[in-house]
Amino acid sequence: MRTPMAAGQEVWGGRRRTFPSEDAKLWFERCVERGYTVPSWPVEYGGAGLSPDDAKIFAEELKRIGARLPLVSFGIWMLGPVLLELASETQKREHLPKIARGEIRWCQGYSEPGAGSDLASLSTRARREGDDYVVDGAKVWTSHADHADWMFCLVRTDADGPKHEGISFLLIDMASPGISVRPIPLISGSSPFCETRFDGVRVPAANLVGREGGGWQIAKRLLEHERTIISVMRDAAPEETETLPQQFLRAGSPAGLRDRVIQAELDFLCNRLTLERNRAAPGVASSMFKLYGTELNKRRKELRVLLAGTGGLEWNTAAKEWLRSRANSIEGGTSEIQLNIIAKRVLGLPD
Amino acid sequence: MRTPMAAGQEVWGGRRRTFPSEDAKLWFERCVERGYTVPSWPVEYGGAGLSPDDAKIFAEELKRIGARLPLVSFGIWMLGPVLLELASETQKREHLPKIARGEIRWCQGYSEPGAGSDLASLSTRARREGDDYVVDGAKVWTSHADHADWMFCLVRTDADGPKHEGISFLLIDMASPGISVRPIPLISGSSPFCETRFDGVRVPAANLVGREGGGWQIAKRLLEHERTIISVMRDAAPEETETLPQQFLRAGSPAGLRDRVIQAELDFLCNRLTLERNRAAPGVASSMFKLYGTELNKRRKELRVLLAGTGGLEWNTAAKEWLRSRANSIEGGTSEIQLNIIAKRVLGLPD
Amino acid sequence: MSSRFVDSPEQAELARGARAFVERRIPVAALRGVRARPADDRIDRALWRECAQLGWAGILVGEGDGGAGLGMIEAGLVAEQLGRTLAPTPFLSTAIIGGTLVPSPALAGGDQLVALALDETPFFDARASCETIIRDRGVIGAKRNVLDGPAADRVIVRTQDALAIVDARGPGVTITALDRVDSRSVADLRFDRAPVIDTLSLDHLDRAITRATAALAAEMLGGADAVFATTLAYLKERRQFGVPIGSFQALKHRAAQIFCELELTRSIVRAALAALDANAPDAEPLVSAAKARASDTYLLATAEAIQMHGGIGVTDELDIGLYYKRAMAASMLFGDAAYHRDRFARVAGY
Amino acid sequence: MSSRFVDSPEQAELARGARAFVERRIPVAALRGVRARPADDRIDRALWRECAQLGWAGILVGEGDGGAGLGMIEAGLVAEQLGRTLAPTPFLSTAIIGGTLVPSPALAGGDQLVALALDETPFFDARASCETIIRDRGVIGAKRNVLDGPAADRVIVRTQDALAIVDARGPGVTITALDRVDSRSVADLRFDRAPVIDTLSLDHLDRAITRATAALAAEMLGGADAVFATTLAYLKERRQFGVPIGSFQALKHRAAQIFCELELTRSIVRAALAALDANAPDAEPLVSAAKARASDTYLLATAEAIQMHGGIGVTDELDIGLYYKRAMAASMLFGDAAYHRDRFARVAGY
Repeated sequence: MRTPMAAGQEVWGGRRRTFPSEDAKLWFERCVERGYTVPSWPVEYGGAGLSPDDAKIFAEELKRIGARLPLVSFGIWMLGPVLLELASETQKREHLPKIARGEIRWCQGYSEPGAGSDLASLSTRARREGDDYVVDGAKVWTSHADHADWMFCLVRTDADGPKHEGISFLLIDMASPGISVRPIPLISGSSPFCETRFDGVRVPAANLVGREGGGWQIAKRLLEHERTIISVMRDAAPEETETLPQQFLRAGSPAGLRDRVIQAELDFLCNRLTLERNRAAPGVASSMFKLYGTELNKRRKELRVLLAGTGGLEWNTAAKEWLRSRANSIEGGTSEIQLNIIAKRVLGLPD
Repeated sequence: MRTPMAAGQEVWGGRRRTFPSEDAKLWFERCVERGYTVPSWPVEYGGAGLSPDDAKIFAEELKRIGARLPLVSFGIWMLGPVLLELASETQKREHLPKIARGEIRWCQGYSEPGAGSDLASLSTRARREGDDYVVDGAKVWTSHADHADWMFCLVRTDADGPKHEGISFLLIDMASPGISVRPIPLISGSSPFCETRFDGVRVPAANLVGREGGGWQIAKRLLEHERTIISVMRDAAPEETETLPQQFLRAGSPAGLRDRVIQAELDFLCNRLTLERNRAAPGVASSMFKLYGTELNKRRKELRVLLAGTGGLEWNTAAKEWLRSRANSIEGGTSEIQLNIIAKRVLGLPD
Repeated sequence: MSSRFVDSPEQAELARGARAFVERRIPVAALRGVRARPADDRIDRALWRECAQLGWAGILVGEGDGGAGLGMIEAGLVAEQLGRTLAPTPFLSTAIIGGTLVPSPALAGGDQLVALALDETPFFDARASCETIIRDRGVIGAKRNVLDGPAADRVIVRTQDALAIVDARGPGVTITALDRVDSRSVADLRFDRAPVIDTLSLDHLDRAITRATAALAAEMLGGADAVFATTLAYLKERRQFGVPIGSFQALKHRAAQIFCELELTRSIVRAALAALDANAPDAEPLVSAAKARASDTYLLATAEAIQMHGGIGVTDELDIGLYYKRAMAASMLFGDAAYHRDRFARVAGY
Repeated sequence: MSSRFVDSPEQAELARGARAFVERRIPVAALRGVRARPADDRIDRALWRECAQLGWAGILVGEGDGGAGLGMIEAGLVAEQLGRTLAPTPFLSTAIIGGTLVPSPALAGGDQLVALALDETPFFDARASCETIIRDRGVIGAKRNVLDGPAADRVIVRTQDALAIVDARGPGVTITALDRVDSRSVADLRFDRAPVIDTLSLDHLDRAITRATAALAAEMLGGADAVFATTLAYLKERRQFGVPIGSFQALKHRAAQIFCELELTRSIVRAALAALDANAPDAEPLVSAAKARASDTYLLATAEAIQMHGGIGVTDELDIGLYYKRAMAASMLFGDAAYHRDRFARVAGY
C-alpha cells in the first residue's frame, strides 16, 4: 500500500464495493475502524476527530511514507463537507458514517441535457406530494452513476420565480423505482459518465438538505469543493513516463514539429511555475489555471499523436488520451466560462 | 506617362495643385479638355459622356498602354458619383465640373474623435441660423485635409431623435473662418491624416445635399464607393521588389522564421486565389477580404522587420511600413467590425 | 484564368448528383455501420459497385478501359461530397491511385479493389528510403498504414526498384487490419516472397501520390464544410442564459474566422485540382499548399465544433467526433501539414 | 521552493521605491524628450547619476567598489520598473553588463558609462564567429547595434581572442549613432587600431549576456504590464454603440488571454532571475524561456493595445506606439523569441 496507485486501483466503496487486492481491503478496513478514511470528521460521524492542524500532519505523514488513500469517493470529497456544514443532525447521522465507512457510494446530479454552462437553468422537476417529492427529468455527466448507491441532486421545486431561487438540494436513493441509468460513450470510447433519467421517482421530503429553494447556495458551496478535488486529482495523476522531448527524439526529431514541442514545453514550464508562485503567494485566479491547464493539455495530447505518426491513430494508443483531452476544456466549466470569469472578476470588465 | 506611378507622383488637383513633372501637367490638361479625367460623367459636368461600355473599353485601353491616371481625387472617386445620383441640379453644376477639371480638391469629414467604429454616433453639430448652418465640432482621419479646398462632411442637425436620423450631409469650404486643420502624426511618423476643428463655422444652407436628416443614407452610399477605391488603390500598390522568400534567403535562412515565412506565403497565395475566385464567381463577402488582407499584411510587414534583424529597426527601413500596417486593421472598419459583419450577414448568426 | 473556379454545367451536375447520392446512400450512419464491423471487414463492395455505376471507380480511367475518362477537377468534386458524410469507400486507393497506376475494366466496374503499400514508418515521406525488395520475382518486406489494405484484391508495393503488383490474397502476403480511430479500412502488410504479377516503373509513383493528395484535400474540404454547417446550425438553435449561443460575440468572431479559413481552403483546393488537369508547372506546390491548409482547416473546424457544442460535443452520439478523428487521420495521410509546408517551400527554393 | 516568488521586505521596498522614482522622475515623457534630441545625444547623464544615488548603477557591484552588492532579483525588480515607463537609461549596458564585467567606483557612481560591442550582423548570436581582432594592442573591426554606444565612456569589444576595453572617445573609434524606432541610444562602431586599455577573458562574456538578457526580460514584463493596464482602463472607459467597449465579449476574452500570458511571463521571469542568483544549473534555459516568452507577451500586449484602442491607438499622441516599438526592439536585443526557443531546446538536448 506504499506504491503509487495506478488508475483503476482506487477503492470507491459502496454496496457493491470491490477491492483491487487483499492488501487494499485490509488497509481500507483498518482505516475505517480508526476513522482514518475521513480523519478530520468528528468521531460521531465516523471520522477520527482530528483538529485541522493534526489532520494536516496526519496527511503529510501518510504522504511521506507513500501510503495510498484507503477510500476515495464523491461522498468524502464533496457531499460530506457540505452535509457537515449545512445538513440537519438527523441527516448527518444518517449519511456521514456510511460515507466514512465506504458503505454508500454517492454520485453527483447537477448537469442536465438542456442546461450546459447555464447550470441554474436546470429543469428536473421535484413536486411535493404529501411526504414525498416526485422527481421527473434527466441528469447527464453523472460520473459512475452506474456504480453509485445514492445521488445528491439539484432539482427544481419552483418553476415560476427567479431561476436561482427555485432550486433545491435533494438526496436520492438510486434503488428507487423509476430511475434508469445509461452510460454515455464519448468520442474517446467508454467513460465513467452516465445519463440518469427520473420517471416519477418518489423521494422522501426528509431527504431535502437545507430549505426548499435554497439549493443553489449549497450547490455553489459544493462546486468549490469540486474544484479542489479536480486539482487534487491532477496532482495525483501519474507522471508521464516519457517527456515530450523524449518522444520527439524517439520519433526521429521531425523538424516540422520541433517548434510546437518547444512551445508546449515552455508553456508547461511557465504554467508549473505559475502554480508554484500561486501556492507561495495566492492570488492568481483558479479560473486561469483551469483555462490554461486544459488548453495546454489539449495541445500536448495532440502533439503526442502527431509524434506517434500513423501509429498514434490506433485505439488504445496516444489517440485515446488525445480524444479524451477535448473534454477538458468543457467539463468543470468551459474555457469560455473561465474567460468570462477572468474578464469579470479579475479584470473588472463590465457586463 | 506610361511608366508605373510611384508614390507621391499622383496629381491630386485643387487650388494649390502641383505636378510632379511637365509631362504630368500636359497629360492632365489634355485629359481635362476632353473630359477624360471622368470619362463616364456627362459632358455638361465636365466628363466625356461615355456609356458604361465605352468607359470600360476606354479604361482598358488606357491600362493596355500603361497610361497613368491624369488626376486622382476623393472628388472623382467618392463625392462625384454621389452628387450625380443625389444632388440638386444647382449643386451638380456648381461642383462637378470643378472636380472634373481638378480645380477643387475635396476631403472627407466622417470620423470623429469620440465616434470610432460607431460612426453614426457623431456629434459635430450644425444648427440652422437663417440661411446658414453654424458648425461646431471636430473631424479626424480627414486625409489630406491640409491640402483640400472643400470638405464633404457628416454633421448632426438633430440631437434628439434616433441617432441615424439626425445626420445631414454638408459641403464646407475649407477657407471658411473658424476652421483649423492639424496633421496627425502616427506611430509610423508623418501621415496624410488631419484633425479638423470647426468653431462656429458658417455654411450656407444651400450646401446641404439631400434633405436635412437624410445624411446617413448618402454616407452609406459613399462608403460603398470608398471600399471600391480601397481595392483599386490596393491593386495599384507597387509590387514588392523582393519577395518574402527572397528576403528570407538573403537574411541567411534563419531557421526560427522559416515556418512563419512559409505560412505567410501560403496564406498570401490562398488569399490571392480567393480574390480571383470571387471575381470569377462573386459572392464571398468583401468584409472577408478586408479582414484577411489587412491581418495578413500586418503579419508580413512584421516578418520583414524580423528578417531585417536590428537593421530593420531604423527609421525609413522596413520598420516604417511595419508600423503603418498596424492601422490597416483599424481604418475603413476594424477587423472586429468585419468579423461582426461576416457573422451577421454571411453566417446569419443572431444579434 | 477563372475557369479553375467556375464549374462547367457538366461539373456542376456531377457535384449535385454526387452529393444527393452520398447523402441518401452513404450518410454518416454508413461509417457507424462499418465501425461496428471487424477491422478487416470495413469496405462494402456492393456499395462500391453502385458507386462504380455512377462512374466514380473509373473516374480517371480512359473510356477505352470502361472508365469515365474525366480529370482531377471532377474527381475532386466527388471526393468533396464523399468527405461531407465521411463515406467509407475505397475512392482514394482504388479510383485515384489504382485508376492512375493500374486502370482496367475490372477496376472501373468496381470489381477490383487496389491498395498502395508505401510507408515503412509511421511517417509519410515520398522520398524516404525503402527496405522492401524484389528477389526471384517475389516481394520481401513490411509496409504500414496501407489504405484499404484489408479489402484490396491487388496491392501495388513500392520496392527499391519498381512498383510491384501482387495478389493481395495470394501466397506470401500477411494482412493485419488495424482498428483506428477513424474506423477506416487500413492494414499493416508483410510480404514474404509474394509473387510479383507485374511491375511498373517508380517514375509513376509521384503522379499517383500527388493526385491522391489533391483528392484527399478535397475530401477534407467537404468534411470541414459539413461540420461547420452543423456547428453554425447549433449556434443558432442552442440557447444558454436565455439567448442563442450564436449571439455571443466571442463565438461569432471565431465562427467568422473559421468561415474565412474555409473559403481560403476552397480556393486553394480548386486551384490545385485545376493545375493537375492543366499539367501546370506549379501543380506540385499548389497540391502541397492545398493539403497543408486543408489539414489545418479541418482540424480547426472540427476542434471548434466540439468546443462550441460543449458537453454533447464530446459524446459519441453526435457525429462531430467522427469528423474530428477523420480530420486527424486524413491530416497524416500522404504527409501532414508540416510535411507539406516544408515541401511547398522547398519547391520554391527556400 | 517559494523564495523565488516571494519578495523579501527589502526587495518589496526596493521595487516600491523604484516604481515611485521612475513614475515621478522618468515618466514616458522622458523618452519623448530624448526622442526629440539627435540620435547621438539620448542619454541624460545627470539623471543617471540620480539613479546611481539610488544604488542602481552599482546594483551588481560589490560594496568594496562602492556598489550595492545586490543580486539579479533586485536588478530585475529595478529593470521591471524602468520598463513600465520605457525609461531611457543605460541600465542594461552599464549597470548589468558593465557591472558584471568592469565593476568600479566610477561605474557605481554613475560617472562612467559602458557599452558592449558584440554583434557584427543584424542578428544576435552569442556563438557567432567574430571578425574583430586585436593587433599590436589595437582593436580592428566593425560592430553593429551597440547599445548606448553613442554615450559610452568605455567600450567592451568582443574580439576573436578576448574582450578588449577601449576608450570610446579615444583615437581609432568611430561612432555612428542610429535613429531607431524605439529612440534608444544605439550606434554602429568602427575600430581602426583603437588602443586596448585592458583585456578580459572571453569566458566572462556568457555570464554578462545571460544577466543582461534576464534583466531585459524583466524590463519587457514591466512594459507589457503597464501597457495592459492602460488598455484595461480604456476598455472600461471608452464607449461605442452606447456601451463600454470592454463589455464586448470578444474583447473580454482577448483581454483575459493577455492576462494569462502576463501571469505566465511574470512567473518565468522571476524564476530566471532567482536561478541566476542561486547559480542554479538550469539558469540558462530559464533565462532563454523568460526572454522568449517576454518577447511574445510584450508584442502581443502592445499589438492588442493598438487594435483595442482603434484609431487613436496608431497616433503618436498616445504612448502605446512607443511601447510597441520598444517591444520589437527589445525582442531582437540579445536574441529574439525564435533564437531563445531554439536555445531552450538545445540545452535540453533536442
